[in-house]
Amino acid sequence: MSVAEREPKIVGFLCNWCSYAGADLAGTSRTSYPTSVRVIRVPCSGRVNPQFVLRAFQLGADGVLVAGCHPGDCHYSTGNYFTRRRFLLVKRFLDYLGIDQRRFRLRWISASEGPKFAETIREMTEELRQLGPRDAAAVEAHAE
Amino acid sequence: MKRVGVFLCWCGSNISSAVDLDQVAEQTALLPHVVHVEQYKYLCSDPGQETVRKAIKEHALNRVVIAACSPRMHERTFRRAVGSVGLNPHLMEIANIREQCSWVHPDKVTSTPVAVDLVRTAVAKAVKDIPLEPSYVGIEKRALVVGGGIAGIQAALDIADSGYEVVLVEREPTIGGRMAQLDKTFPTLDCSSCILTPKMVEAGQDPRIRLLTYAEVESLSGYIGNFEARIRMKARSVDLDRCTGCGDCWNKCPYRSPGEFDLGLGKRKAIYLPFPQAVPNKPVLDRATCAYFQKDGKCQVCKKVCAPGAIDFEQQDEILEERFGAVVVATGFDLWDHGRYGEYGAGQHPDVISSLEFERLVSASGPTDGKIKRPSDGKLPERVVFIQCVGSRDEAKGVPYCSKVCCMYTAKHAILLKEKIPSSQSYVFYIDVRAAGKNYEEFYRRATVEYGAQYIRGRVSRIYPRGDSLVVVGEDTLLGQKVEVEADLVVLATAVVSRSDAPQVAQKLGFSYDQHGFFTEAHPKLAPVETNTAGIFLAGACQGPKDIPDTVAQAGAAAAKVVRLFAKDQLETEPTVARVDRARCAGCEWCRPICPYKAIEMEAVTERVGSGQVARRVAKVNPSLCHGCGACSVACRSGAMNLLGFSNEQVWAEVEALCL
Amino acid sequence: MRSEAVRAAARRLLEEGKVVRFLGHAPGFDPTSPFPQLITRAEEAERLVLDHFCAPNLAKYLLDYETQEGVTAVVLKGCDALGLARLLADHRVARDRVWVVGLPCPGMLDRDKAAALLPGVQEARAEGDEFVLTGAGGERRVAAGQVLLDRCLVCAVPTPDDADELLGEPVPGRPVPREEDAAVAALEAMTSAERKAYWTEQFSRCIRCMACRNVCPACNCRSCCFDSEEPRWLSRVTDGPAQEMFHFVRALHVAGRCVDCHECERVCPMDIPLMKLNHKLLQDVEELFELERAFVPREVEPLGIYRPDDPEEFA
Amino acid sequence: MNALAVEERKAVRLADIRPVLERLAAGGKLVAPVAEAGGFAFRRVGQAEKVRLDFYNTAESPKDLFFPQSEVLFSYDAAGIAVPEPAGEQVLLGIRPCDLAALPLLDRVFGEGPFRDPGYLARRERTVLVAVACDRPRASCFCTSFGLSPGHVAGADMVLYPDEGGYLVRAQTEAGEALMAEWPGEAVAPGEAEAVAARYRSMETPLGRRIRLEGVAEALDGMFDHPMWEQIAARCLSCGICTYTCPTCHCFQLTDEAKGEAGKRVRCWDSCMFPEFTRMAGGHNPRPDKKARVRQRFMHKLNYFVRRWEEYLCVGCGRCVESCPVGLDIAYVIEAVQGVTARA
Amino acid sequence: MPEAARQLDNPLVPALATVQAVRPETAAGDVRTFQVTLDEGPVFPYLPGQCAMLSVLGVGESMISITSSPTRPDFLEFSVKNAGRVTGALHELGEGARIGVRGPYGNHFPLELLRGKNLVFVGGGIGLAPLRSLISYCLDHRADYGQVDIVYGARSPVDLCFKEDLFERWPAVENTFVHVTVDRGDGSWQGPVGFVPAYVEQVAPSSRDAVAITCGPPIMIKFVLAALEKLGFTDEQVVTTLELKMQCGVGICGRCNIGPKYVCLDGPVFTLAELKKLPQEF
Repeated sequence: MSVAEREPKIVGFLCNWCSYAGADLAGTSRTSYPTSVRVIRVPCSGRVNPQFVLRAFQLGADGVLVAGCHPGDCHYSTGNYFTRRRFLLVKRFLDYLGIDQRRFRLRWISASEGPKFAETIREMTEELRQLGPRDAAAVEAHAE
Repeated sequence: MKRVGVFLCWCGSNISSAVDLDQVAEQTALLPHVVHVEQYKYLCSDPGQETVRKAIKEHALNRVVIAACSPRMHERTFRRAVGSVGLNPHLMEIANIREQCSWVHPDKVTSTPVAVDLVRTAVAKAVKDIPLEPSYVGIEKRALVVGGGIAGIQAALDIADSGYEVVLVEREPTIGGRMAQLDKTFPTLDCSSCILTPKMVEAGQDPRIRLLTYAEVESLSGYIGNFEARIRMKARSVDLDRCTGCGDCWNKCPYRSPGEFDLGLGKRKAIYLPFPQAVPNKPVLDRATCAYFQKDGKCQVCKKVCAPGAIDFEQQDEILEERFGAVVVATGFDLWDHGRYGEYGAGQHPDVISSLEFERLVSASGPTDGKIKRPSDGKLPERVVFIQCVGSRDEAKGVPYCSKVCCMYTAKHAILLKEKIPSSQSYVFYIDVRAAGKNYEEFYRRATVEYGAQYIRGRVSRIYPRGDSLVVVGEDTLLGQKVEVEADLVVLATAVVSRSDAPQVAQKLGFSYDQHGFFTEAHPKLAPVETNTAGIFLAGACQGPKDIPDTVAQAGAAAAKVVRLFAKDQLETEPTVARVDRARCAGCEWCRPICPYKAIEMEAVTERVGSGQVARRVAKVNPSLCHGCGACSVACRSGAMNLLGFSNEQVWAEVEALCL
Repeated sequence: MRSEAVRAAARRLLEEGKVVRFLGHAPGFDPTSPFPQLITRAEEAERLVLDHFCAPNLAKYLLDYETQEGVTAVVLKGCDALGLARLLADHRVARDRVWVVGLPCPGMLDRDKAAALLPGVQEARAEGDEFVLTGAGGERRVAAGQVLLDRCLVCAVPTPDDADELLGEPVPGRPVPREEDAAVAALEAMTSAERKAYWTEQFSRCIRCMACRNVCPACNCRSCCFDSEEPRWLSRVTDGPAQEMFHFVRALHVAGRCVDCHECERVCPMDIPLMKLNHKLLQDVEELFELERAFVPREVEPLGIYRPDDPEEFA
Repeated sequence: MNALAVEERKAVRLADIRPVLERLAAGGKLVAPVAEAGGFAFRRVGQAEKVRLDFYNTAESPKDLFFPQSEVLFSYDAAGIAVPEPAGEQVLLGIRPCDLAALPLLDRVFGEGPFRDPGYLARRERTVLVAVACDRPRASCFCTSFGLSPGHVAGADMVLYPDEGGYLVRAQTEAGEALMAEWPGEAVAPGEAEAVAARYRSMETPLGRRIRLEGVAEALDGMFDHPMWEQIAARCLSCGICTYTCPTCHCFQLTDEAKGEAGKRVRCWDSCMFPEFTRMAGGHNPRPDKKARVRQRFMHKLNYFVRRWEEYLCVGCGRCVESCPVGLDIAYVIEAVQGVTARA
Repeated sequence: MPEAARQLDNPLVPALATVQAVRPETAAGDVRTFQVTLDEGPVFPYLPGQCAMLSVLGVGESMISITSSPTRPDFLEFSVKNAGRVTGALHELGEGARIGVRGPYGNHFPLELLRGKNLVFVGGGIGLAPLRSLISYCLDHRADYGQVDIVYGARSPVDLCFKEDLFERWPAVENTFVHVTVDRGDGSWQGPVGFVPAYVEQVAPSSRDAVAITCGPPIMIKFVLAALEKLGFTDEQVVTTLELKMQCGVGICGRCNIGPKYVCLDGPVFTLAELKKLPQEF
């Protein structure tokens, strides 16, 4: 497969209560989306350690998605507010280190937003495809 | 040694038609630790679960991966299945290859690699699974009910009737709440106090219920089964033990001021009984309006006339500390202040009143003895305009939601008006009439058909005085024309809103509230009376606008939840909670403020350093408070705080497996 | 500069029994690199110096004595005192077990800059806005700006505000033009790939000696995630990804907690511009969360709280 | 083997060294000092103009070229274990006498004990060492204390002596001679070359720092429990600067990097200054505090190594003096030991 | 063949080996014995007391004493307590698993010193593993030694290792006496209860013409040494083995030295006399 055709790989950290349920809803309603995403279920978006995110990038993920309940709707009241704060900073910092901030997304996806989940994956896949592999040389160097 | 069994579910053909499960099985079998891979048509069925159980025994499996539908669907099912053959239920992981694979990637060529990845990731996580056990805490079998309206009364009665002690805290001098202010109730037109009063009395007399009126909860700490409340008993200036409720004091008290219970439509004394049926049927001295306190310290008439010597000017606020196992919050609602509508007279015109004021005017025990005298001149109104949705469903100036009860009580008001003043005519401006509920539509129709209430669909744009009457200008949207009605009295169905101090109450008690100040239920459908703080339940309109039957039903439900809790001697908590590695913890306390449940406290540990003992502080998680969100585990830089079930090791392994 | 004063303070405190140990500085192999010195007896006070080269921040050493008996006296400059504030905010040190001998700091000199201006420099004294360097090569008068440590050029907190005693009159802070922000801005102006290349080059020099971590008052964990075997947050291999992970995590773990003392950068034997990482985060923290002077430790740190109306970029 | 005495080897004078550097750089095997981040570092160089022969000692020693900070020992997969190809040839230009003297010490560790390290030995064998007589000692240098000098170049294949504005280049081995076979420059008489070499050998370091070594190893025999260690260790940061910049320190750890069924085992530098270095799985740590670790480092260099190999594990390069942020350098410790013995 | 030869050239590269059998050693399950053969060639020659580095590829290495006896050269045996990352991973392995082995490392028990003597073995917990190699060796050369006393203890009955040896094989050998104690008994335990040091004093083996060889947790060794001293054993008559963190096994990596001695080269076996000359840093 040529580089251009290669399907980007997205690691998605989804909170159990909203976004994971939203992704389930996309399934239940048979809303198809690209096969680029692989989901890791976490109880809350606040559980996502930025070190997980960088690790995913380093192991070859082209993009990382963190998704949680909308602010105010967190199953644990406040988890996603901390997530937002943390990743406002992390997104910029990743970018500062040379990991294009378009590769990282945090999205609020409720349990009823199956279509939004599918759309997020579609958008992200398209954007990542345009951005191309993150750092082909670096990824290969690590893979060897 | 880890022996992982992987079970691939066809889900009929839901999965098997879209994913090449043979290939998934083949690749999965090559993974480290995987010793058994099996497919089955319906794993969640009894024979399917039996397949898993059998394989666990036959292949000595100690980790199980189920590749099937979403864990949100069947995690419990399979945990139970695994647990039933002696394997710890938390040594099971689910790979979601239906909702997040076969249903969204129906093409086998593209979906199969996804399924392979998801199964591999679940295996990687399962390998890092450790057995988890719940912990247990004792339960203080006493309930605290906050708020003495019908919701609180009902909850207290139900809990007490089940044999448990209840403390009912009401901040007003009497229980009864809003319902006591109502005249009749829809759709049956029962007299409100006739059905409420017996319950108030019952609550006052039940030996298991302790009424604390004129009291407020100052703070609540602890956790489910083990709350500690500080309750402030406001100085009532009346010794309740001595007072007989004879009435001499309030009869003799020379000072009158507008009475709260009658919304200022009538007067009460400085020492007063809010209403005749008050429970406890004993007065309170309002120091803000009492001459003894406010002027010269001389008056003391009440004290002089009180034979039992119950008046106590020196009384101080008192703090009670009590332990409870559960809390029911039933703090009720307020009405929206229609003063914010300038076009309706900005609350300045005495004859533009709220619906609750109308209740007091129409009530036989009200300031007008049930005669509907309009406030400005005491005249009996002939033409009365009722305006619905005042504040409700008004995103611009009011609140966006429907207050739910106004349609019905306005119909009731129209009926009551006609009954009291047969010559009168009522006009009702409405947006729509919402009469969903048993006998509600019929009731509304009675108001229009039998009592001749004239319903006009449309909003009122202006109210202005003309002579001694009011002109109500609106639009009839059905006819598409402007209407003007001259009225003697205008009654506004103002929105039901949260208590102004609801956010403070929520913060004090430790649960969440929405942007309107209504308390948030743990789940809008499946946990409508629970809060997100275990052990605290909601009843009545503090959670959202409700009519009396809904309120009573919810109060009963909240009571049932409390009783359900008290029926156990110990509480089993979810095992997926945070855990501290004491050796690593530096005691920096960073995790503490981040925990939404205040589940983290500090403890001292001593350890050997060289030949001596050294004490230091480390974090400690209370497993009964922890809900397992994991926020602390991310805040903890050293990794000393970990979340069982979604541990650092597990998620790390998942990331690695996923990116392989 | 204040050597006599610090010796007198040490003597007095130890003699009076007010403290059982005293952390100060002593001359190093050359007079421009004094090192931290612990003394426990009054007669050892003679060893102490306090001059314009006493850059090392002594606050972190307080962790060594947390489990030992007695009060520790420590000489702290304004920036160092923020380090102590950090340790206090992190509940790592109890204030009542520390006696702070505060130095209202006129600025510390960069020994490399000084040596470049006057090879063989041995001493420096402040005269107004100038420093007089003396050494084998004679004497030279230089502007403060030429010879101060970068961090001192923009020091906002020269005088500790929490000292138990001060060695001298408080010194006003310098107006802070935050020149570092320009360095961050320059990097921000690059393309993503250029930044990647820049940092890859910088990080490739890292030898993972951990000095940046060990000197940092905000890196005060009891056990560091970098030393954890399970999960292995950081590979021991010094390849590109691991270097990136190390620097990402180190900086992020002090985000909103960094006291801007520059010690990490000063001790780095490979001259990796660590403050460009710290400043980026510091700037973003201040900007995003509308904070001022985010380098001053506060009771709850910026990442330990939230506001419902924080910037929303993730809808 | 053509074993000639150094005096008989070829020597030339280069007024301009650039053409030689260009030739070496073009070969793709050149490792030489370059300017980097305020100091110097040995790096593989493709362009001659990057080479900086006016360098002073690099922050990191060149030991990394023989004993890399991270070295794959082998990789494995389902099929088995594979050992990487041995390193290719390289020309290390610019090694200073101190670092040069460190190599025989590492040779002992990796080549003369009961076990021989093939990777290290291959890199040693395949590296042509072109030393530069030290014309830029720093204030922190004290190589002369160890019997070395700016002209101590034993073990180099070839030496560059800065002289008269250019370089006098002298081969010391066959490999050195082979390397300079095609170099330009006028041949120099052996006597003249030896005179220049001798001049460098007799040079002192500029600050004339000399540390008395006599009796240090013997004194330390009885100083394991001396209170001095506590005092010295108090200011240690427990970082690895001293050990990682040291040309002779050689502690390491083995670490596995797995990716699914495949992976590799890597040997990485480690430091006896790190608390985790000796911590056992159960938590027991025989060197639990800074005192024990600092003592281990200096005892190793000044006593244990001497007991085993009869040499100090230090060459006076001054890197720990230069880089230790808290002045906990070996010269200081030696002086402290001497102070103790003097008082005794 | 040059490839393979080069592999073994590097002392840090293990030889591939296969786990032939795994035996749970204790009822508590935290100790397992692995029987291992090398994939290429016979088992390397070794003597009792020596160790080998076991690799779980992808996880790491751990130094484990060889518990089998060179008198039975078909395989190597290692008894491993699950105490950390690598030993934990070893415990995950079953029959047929591939591991790496390199060794043997370290010195061995002083067989010359033991020859002709009465032997007193004192072991605690997993500390019996290295002793077991020597016990088997001596019992296989029974005529060369006098009376053999084996004193062994574990925390509780479920923690006893090598029960078959303790209760069946060894007692069956002539002039060989096995004394087993536990710190804490349980319902089924009929034997003595008490700590090993006290039990040694109670068993009171004679120090005449005897050598005591002890291995176990540091705290036990400390008190056993005192007990042996009371019984009249001199420092030269007491032999023990040490365990420290090791990475290379070849005296380079810098962890296991006690003063100038490297446990991986000069140890792990030391006489008490030797040990007393070393700095007390282990």
